[in-house]
Amino acid sequence: MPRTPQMIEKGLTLVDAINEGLAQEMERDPRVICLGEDVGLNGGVFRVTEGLQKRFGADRVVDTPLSESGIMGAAIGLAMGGMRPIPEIQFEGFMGPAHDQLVNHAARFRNRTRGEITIPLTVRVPWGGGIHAPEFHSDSPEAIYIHNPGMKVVCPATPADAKGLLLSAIRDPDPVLFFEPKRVYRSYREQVPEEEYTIPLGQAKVVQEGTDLTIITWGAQLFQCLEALDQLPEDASIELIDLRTLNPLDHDTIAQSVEKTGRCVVVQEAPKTCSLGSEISAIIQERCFLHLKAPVQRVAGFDTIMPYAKLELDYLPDARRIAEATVQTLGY
Amino acid sequence: MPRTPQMIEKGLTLVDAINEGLAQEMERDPRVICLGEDVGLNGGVFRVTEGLQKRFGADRVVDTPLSESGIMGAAIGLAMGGMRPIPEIQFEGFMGPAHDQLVNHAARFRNRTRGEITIPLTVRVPWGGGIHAPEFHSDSPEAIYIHNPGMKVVCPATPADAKGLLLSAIRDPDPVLFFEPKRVYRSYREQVPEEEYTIPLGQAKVVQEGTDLTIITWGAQLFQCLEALDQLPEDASIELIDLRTLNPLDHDTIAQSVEKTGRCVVVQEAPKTCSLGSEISAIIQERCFLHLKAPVQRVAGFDTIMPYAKLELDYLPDARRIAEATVQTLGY
Amino acid sequence: MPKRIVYSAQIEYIQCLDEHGKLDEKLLPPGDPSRLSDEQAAFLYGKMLEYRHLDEVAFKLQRSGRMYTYPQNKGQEAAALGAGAALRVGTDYLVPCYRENAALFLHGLDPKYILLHWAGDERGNAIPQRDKHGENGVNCTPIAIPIGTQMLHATGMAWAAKLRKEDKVVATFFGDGATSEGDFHEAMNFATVFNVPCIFICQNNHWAISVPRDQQMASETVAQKGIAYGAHCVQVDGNDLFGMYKVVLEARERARNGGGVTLIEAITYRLADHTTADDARRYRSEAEVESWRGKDPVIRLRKYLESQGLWDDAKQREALERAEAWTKKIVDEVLNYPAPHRNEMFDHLFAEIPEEQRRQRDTWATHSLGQHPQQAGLSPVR
Amino acid sequence: MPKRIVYSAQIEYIQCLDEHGKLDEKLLPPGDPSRLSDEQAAFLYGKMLEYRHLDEVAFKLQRSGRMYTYPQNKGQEAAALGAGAALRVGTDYLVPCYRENAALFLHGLDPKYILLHWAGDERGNAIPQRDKHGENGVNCTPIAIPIGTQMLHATGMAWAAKLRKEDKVVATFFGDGATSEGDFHEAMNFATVFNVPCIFICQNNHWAISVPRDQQMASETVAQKGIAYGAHCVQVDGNDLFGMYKVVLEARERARNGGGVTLIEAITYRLADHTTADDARRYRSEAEVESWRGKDPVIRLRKYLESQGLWDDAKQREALERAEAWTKKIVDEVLNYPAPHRNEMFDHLFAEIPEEQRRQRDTWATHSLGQHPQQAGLSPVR
Ligand SMILES: Cc1ncc(C[n+]2csc(CCOP(=O)(O)OP(=O)(O)O)c2C)c(N)n1
Ligand SMILES: Cc1ncc(C[n+]2csc(CCOP(=O)(O)OP(=O)(O)O)c2C)c(N)n1
Ligand SMILES: [Mg+2]
Ligand SMILES: [Mg+2]
Repeated sequence: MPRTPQMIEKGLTLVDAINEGLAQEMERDPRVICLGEDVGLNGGVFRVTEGLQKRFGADRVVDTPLSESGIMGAAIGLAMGGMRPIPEIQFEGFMGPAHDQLVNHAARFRNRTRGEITIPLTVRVPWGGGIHAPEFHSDSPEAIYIHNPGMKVVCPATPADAKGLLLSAIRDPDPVLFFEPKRVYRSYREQVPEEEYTIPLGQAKVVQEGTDLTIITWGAQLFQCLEALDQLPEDASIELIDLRTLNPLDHDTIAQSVEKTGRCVVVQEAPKTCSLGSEISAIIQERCFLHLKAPVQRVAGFDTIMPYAKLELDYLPDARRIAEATVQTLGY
Repeated sequence: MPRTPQMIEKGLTLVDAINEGLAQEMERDPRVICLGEDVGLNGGVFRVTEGLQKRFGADRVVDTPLSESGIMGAAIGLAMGGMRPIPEIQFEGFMGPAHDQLVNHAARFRNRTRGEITIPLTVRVPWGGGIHAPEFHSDSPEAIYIHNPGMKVVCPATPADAKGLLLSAIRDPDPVLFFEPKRVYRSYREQVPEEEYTIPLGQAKVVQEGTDLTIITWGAQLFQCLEALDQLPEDASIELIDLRTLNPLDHDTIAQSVEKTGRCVVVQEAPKTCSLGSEISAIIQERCFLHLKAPVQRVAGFDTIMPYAKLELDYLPDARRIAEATVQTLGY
Repeated sequence: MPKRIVYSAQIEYIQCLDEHGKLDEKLLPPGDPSRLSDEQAAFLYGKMLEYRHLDEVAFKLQRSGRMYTYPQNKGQEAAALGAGAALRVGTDYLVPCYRENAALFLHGLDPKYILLHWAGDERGNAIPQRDKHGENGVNCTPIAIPIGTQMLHATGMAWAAKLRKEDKVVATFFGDGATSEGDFHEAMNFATVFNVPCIFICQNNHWAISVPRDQQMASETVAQKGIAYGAHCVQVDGNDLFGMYKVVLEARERARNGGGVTLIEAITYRLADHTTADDARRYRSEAEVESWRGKDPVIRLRKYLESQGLWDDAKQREALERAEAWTKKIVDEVLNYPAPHRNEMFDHLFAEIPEEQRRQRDTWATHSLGQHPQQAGLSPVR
Repeated sequence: MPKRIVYSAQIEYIQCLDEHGKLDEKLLPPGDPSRLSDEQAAFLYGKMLEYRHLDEVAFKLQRSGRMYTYPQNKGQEAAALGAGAALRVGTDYLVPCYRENAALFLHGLDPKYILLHWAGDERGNAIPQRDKHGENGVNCTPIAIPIGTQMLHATGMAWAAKLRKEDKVVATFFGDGATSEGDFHEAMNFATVFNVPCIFICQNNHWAISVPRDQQMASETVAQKGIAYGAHCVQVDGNDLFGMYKVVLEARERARNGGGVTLIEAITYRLADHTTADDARRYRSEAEVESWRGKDPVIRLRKYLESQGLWDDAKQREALERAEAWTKKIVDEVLNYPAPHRNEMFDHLFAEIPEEQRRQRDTWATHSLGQHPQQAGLSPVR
């Protein structure tokens, strides 16, 4: 799809960037195919695959039956058969039926066959809350897939990162779960290089350097964190880290930052207990124990079920909650 | 089932205790039924439901088709229809197909209907490694179900706890996931009260009091921890906590202990990253920050896939690894 | 016997009221117990008008930003209503997806619940259950969002009814797309293996969002899927109220008598987008939609009633006025509903709120300094 | 048409070689391309003896503590071998469960892999793949433990073959119990919707551990489950090598020619416990087992060969000796296999080992003081 004048001037949305990345990779590698519910003619319910079926044909951009285990299991078989499938699960809330195939099969084949059978697979999943969607359309289940060994997990926050990480994911020889923050899909534009490029998996991004406190986040919460920064005292020097890849985790970037600042707030949409925030907190107290001036704080989704639209903004961390935790940690 | 002389003299195994608990509860409450693969005539692959079908009939101890989502989904419906079902998933590795029904339906009905529809359900699952079982028969997936809100999660380590916790679980008005450590099934006997009794969910047990360091564990690793204690210097005063209930977590018992000892080692079978061990570590550094004399240490399963039998004991924490971490933490 | 037929099966299609509103008197002779009476038919026609009006208004509410998403039921009213009419209010139990509003309303569900649900409010699911609230309760579950999952709940409830020897039949509804989920298969299998009083009603509206039925499955019919489980299978014109009533009534009696599980394929069509988030023109031809407009269950039923001298323009005007008044009252209540309190998200997680969740609710914080401000001598910023 | 038949279907049962070793010459006239030649039959009989002997020895290895678990294949050899013989070695691809050893061995799998797997060693799954190792590779996946999951992989592989225009057919095997899993349903549906060259072979041995077939499903046959997907369905005597060969060959040609997916129900019986962890006497009557001993595929095939003058006691002795020597060699290799190195569990998680896993492997610790001893000026205890 050629870029529109608006794209050239104001930049791409996350949807545009992923769409462009998919198209370029399908162009480059005939083994790449997209499959999922409504991804073909309809271009996906978020229009992320818009135009791809027209361009690459119905054999390579495939509308499947309504069957998440089927999509995942067949994608595993496609990968075993020499393809590079990109299955889409329409919303993260519908990963449940695909759970077994993803966790117990896609993630295990290389290990259980000692490398004889491998599953190069990129599972695209719209992820997270904040768009007033119906029930089961707003969860953040990343912790489950980080805990289960054998999958890489990526969650870009910005269009340019998304494109570069997507291309790395597709070219990766192992299964990658690619979470796309819905809340960012069309709410933010930035300049994205038109040519193809990759951003290595496993490297966090220091969005802003600082010396007093480290904020660590990923996905749409990056923007809540940026908003919170505006609410902080002028003289607070905050380092802001966007993890981008959630597994493998960039331990060194985290540890180096907190060794410098001595204080840390982790911000996530997911429920707090047994989450990636828990892991980061544990790692920091292990690796930076003698540098810590305050306990690592977790600003997270509450340990209850993601509410329907009317209460979802009460559930999700916002600038106020992030700023409060940051101020309290700075003052500890 | 009347007790045998051996049971009276040497005590009950975990299998005996759970079997007795099931029988007593089925006797007491006609709404209780057991269902699962091979639980009826065959008495379950571990013989946990031995004799129950004969005693209570095939309507109440039901052999189901080979269909975990079916078992879980139908059990939800049974609960909605006024029964108190106890589904068994034959091994924790086969929870995958039941994942969606468990996490997204059993755990959500009360909340999403604001209490109008509730799911009193006790899901029994043989859990964990160490018995040289085949692939997918030795995992420890508790973190996933603790992270997902709406389920209680129990994991007894001893026969007497198992019986009391099981009865609480069955009587609980909400879904409870009851993990049974296979490695303990027949390897340990203790005196168990013959009458029915309950142990409240959500209360950890201080197995041994101490002042220098707290070891926190659950399930079969309790016995590895006890073995490790023997390898420690005589003068080390260790407090040993068996969580018993994993969700809700007994924050206060944990915090009070570590406030006293200032040092903590968490021991678990599950992979380390994003696990319950991560959560406990995070909680402790949050609540006991000024009391901590050393970073909380996690002795866990490795962040790789549970190996087949030949390497499983290399994967699971053992007394040596626990003792090493304890000594290092004491010496920090 | 080296080569022999070990199994054979046939699927029947049934239509009682044709597109022109003509009733097949051979199939449904007067006095046939499975024939809707003319009074019932006229009554249900009035209901259809009400429900369709509410459906149109709900659509507009979404378009004007007062509801987040709404899936119209338009065009599928006869399938739901015919089934609802054949099931016993307060005795039988309905486990719907989201295109069976008509059946739920007929069984006593206040439509405000459906509107609240789609307005992003869990209280729309807090349907008073008959086993708790007696006469004030309704025998149905709330809308099921994850496709295909509700059928197992229906199976389990029917199983419970059988174990408890209750005279209750459970009917579950789902779309053509839902049949592709593993849970459909497992539900049908459990239901038939345990021979529970459950009826499976597939509203085959030919589309699952943008995926047409023949890309959803390679079988000639949905009904034949029941053969896999030894279920009774039937295909019916779902836009024919009489046909729906008949097959569901027969299925209900079969279920009550331990005669087995029935899979009903109701052939119908949604005369609307999938939901308000969808634009069906992207994937459906106008010609196709047009051809189905001619099969509209509302028009067809009116033709029948008129042909029997049971309906005329005056009645129609009156009925539409009633529908408007009825809808307005419901919509007014919903638009003036007090906002949910944020504590609600905690208060119904478990029967008793655990300590950690109580802290989160009471401090509105997950970070420990916010939850335990005394820990560091801090006072909360708020 | 108010009432009409919109679908009808029949399921055929086929048996070519009966229990007495008599071949149905009408069904399989000489020269029929789907008839196994006598030479092939004699060759496969020799293989059957080898595989059954290995199976018995594997059982004993478990009993004497040198293997952890083992599921015997005894009694089901004809179903697997007939299918294996009808599929093209090195061209077609097999996706088994765990009772198809005979098919895998025939396609070139070194039995040591199967024994290593059951001895708790992942290297038993490191089956050299033909697309990587050429002539030295084998076209099969390892044993599938989670029941029912492998059929989707077969479907996907067949789909890949179709997309890549390879002349390859994928056959997947599973038990009667496996048909209850949702994944069976989703695999059959995907396979038929995308019309991929995949064959589904159900070894209906009447039991899923202790659950008999008629508590597993309420359908009269397993084969009719294929009707739900518009697949070709056939029931065959799975203890009849000729019958199996015939139906699989036909299914293979159909698949290659884009003619559709076939579900084959092979009626058979396991003449052993479910696995070495099971005691089938708890749930199966001796009379039932006895009746199936008479249908043993090995005995039956021998009778046929003898009747054709192709086999006698001397040949049998020779063949058994060969089977013993063959088995001994394999078992010796397995028993002397070097122990796996514990690093293996890390080295194959991803193509490249991540930093954290490398630390865990190199320090054999997960606790940070063990992983980063320098952090606190500690040296590791070890
Ligand atoms: C498990 C799951 N996967 C995907 C979706 C997204 N989705 C919502 S409705 C729908 C199509 C449903 O089609 P059908 O069952 O035919 O019902 P219809 O909408 O046509 O009434 C899809 C894919 C979902 N809600 N649940
Ligand atoms: C998903 C899953 N659930 C349960 C099990 C435990 N299990 C192993 S084999 C088996 C029975 C399988 O029966 P069937 O499919 O008929 O194959 P058979 O063993 O008879 O060849 C069961 C329940 C499993 N391995 N996987
Ligand atoms: Mg539909
Ligand atoms: Mg079987």
